[in-house]
Amino acid sequence: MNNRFINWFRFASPQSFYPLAGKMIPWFWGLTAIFGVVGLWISFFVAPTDAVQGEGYRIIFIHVPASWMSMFIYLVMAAWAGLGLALNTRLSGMMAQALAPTGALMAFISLWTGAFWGKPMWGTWWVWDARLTSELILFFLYIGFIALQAAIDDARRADKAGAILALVGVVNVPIIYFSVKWWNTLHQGASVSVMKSPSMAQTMLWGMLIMALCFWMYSIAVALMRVRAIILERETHTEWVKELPEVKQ
Amino acid sequence: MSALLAIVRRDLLIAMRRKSEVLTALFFFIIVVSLFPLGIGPEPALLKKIAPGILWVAALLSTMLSLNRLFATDHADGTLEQLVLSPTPLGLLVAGKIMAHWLTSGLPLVLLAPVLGLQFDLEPSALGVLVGALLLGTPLLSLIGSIGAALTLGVRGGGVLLSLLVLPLYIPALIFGAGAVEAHISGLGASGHLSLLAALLALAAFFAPWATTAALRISLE
Amino acid sequence: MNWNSPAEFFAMGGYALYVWGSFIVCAAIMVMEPMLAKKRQRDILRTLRRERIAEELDRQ
Amino acid sequence: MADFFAARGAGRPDRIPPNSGTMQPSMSASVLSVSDLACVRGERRLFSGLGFDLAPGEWLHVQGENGSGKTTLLRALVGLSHPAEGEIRWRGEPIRQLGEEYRQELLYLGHHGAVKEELTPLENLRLAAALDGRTLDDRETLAALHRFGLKGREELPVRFLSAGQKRRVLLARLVTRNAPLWVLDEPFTALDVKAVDMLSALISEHVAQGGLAILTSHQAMPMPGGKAIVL
Repeated sequence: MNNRFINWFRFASPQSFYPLAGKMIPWFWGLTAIFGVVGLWISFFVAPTDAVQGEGYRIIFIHVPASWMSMFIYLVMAAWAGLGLALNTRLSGMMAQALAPTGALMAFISLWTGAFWGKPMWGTWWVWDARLTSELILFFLYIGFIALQAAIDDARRADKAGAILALVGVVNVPIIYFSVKWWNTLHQGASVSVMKSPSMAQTMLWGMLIMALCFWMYSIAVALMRVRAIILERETHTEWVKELPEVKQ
Repeated sequence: MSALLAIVRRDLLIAMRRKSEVLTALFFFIIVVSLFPLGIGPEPALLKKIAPGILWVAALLSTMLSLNRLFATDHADGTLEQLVLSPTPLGLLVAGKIMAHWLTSGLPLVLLAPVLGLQFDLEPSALGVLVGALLLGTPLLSLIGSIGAALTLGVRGGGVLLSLLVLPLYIPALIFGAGAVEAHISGLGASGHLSLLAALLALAAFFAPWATTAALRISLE
Repeated sequence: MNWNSPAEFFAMGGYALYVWGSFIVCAAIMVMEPMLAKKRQRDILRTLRRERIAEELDRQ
Repeated sequence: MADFFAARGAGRPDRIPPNSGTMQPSMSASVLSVSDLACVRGERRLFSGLGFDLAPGEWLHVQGENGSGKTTLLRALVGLSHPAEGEIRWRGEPIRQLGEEYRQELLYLGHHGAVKEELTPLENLRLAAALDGRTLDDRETLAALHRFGLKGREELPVRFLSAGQKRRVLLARLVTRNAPLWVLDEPFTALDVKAVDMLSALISEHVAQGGLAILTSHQAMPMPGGKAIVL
């Protein structure tokens, strides 16, 4: 039983993950740049003007990837958290902690660009649209997670408490989404949805996907950077940290 | 099972001896609900329309007030440690504590709501739906809230943090609870909302004690 | 190519405020976040180096 | 004393099963065995490599300065916290796996009051027993309270009692709860001379009947015998 996990745990130990993450970061930044350049080029120069929304629709190329990422990161965060609770690996909690701020910022970008898109299209900065509302609630959930971890001094306890909150959140996110959606249709608010744009051309889809890849790579890169800092903060008094070349110099 | 009844009895007895805390949350509910007409204006049609939402939001806030002490007093005087070390499964004791919390904070709201609903000119049938929705919804609030209360136990700024964690999770209860009354008033029928609320309650009754138990063990470590 | 002149590109068909308001804020966040992460790393490394020096001084 | 025994002894099962075959032969007598225990608080290692065995009829005095980890050790022993390393076994089984079975045989009194201020001593004792799945009759409860000199205060909410009296309400649980293993954190604090005598007599009696006790204290123990470890 234990033997099967040994290899796994070797990678899951902060000590071996720290240099590995260091090696991976430049690659992810490189990919971020490549996808970013291609994605932006498609979004501004290849994708045609939208028949209904004019040039204003180009916000979609960051709005949708940011929304996707904000939801996806929450799932990944909860998965790490659950893994940490189940297997008691130290790295899992650190990963969850490193992902949370990125997810919160993605939710913020999604809300911000949503408002800047809503103003010209619906004539108002904020509509109680199902998507916007659930994104706002997702943002609150991220803030709650970050605040809970920040309020607990003991790192291990913070990890575990955060893990439970993330898992509770993950059960609740779909419930919240559907309840808000239902509430929205009942009240017949402005439910202009992103994908309903009639002329959703193939190029737009490609632009969105490539921008999503860019956001993906960015999130991984920045989370790895943060997890490296967290590892050092938590493992301050261990021998291996003292023997690191960047500490010894 | 006798342990479950014992903890319910214990918490009710303590609440009886410390009536002021229960009453504070209750008066908070009454005052918040009564403030809205003063802020919005006395127009009956408008008040009737917003009444379900106001009553529900006030119920959420009033529950938040009492959630703080769900585990905090037991934690402070060391009896929580004794509960964890009791041979009775902790999940059962937690379920009992949640039940007692509902009896002292949720049930009074349910009983009081129709009286306050009269202030907003709700019809008797709408009041009935309101009571039904609160009857299904307030235990849900106690269940979800207990997770937050356990997570923030002994944490700096626990009270504010608790509302930050729990209020977003209360949104479905708010939507379906207030929605039930609105749907009834507009003639759509409240059964859909109420059955969804019941489904959520069943889900929470299954998962929340478990999550709370895990959170309590972590808090005590 | 959609644009005949840089001016037209920056005007975004009259949606300049909204499009650039979104993209610039997004870019600003994505520049700031890695910088903060980098700073966090630098801060902890500086602390670690100081502790190391302090230990060496103790030993002498 | 005699009626106390009558009250306490009635219906009491054998506290420690007669040396049964379930015990590992190498540690024939000891029921609680701790090996290579290490506890960490924050980043500080409080102690490591700690080990001891305790057999029925033995008691252990955990000594140490403030902050040396006495409370942490006791919390690990009762299963409230996880030790960083090492194992704690009860009747040969790790306590993690035993769970409720272990807690059934355990009574832990921390340095908190662990009594509800709003309830009377009588209610406190009876409800605490009910939470453990036992029903106490009046006779048993009153006998326990009287033994600790709380006669006449049974119906008074605990918040009207003095610190020492509150402590005595807690200690009365030692009598009402049938547990072979007592884990007591600073049991002698806030007690007057008379209560100290009563408590030490009670512990001696418990141990003489084949019970186990682990206590912390930074003062000398007012009772003879017992093992000691220093953290």
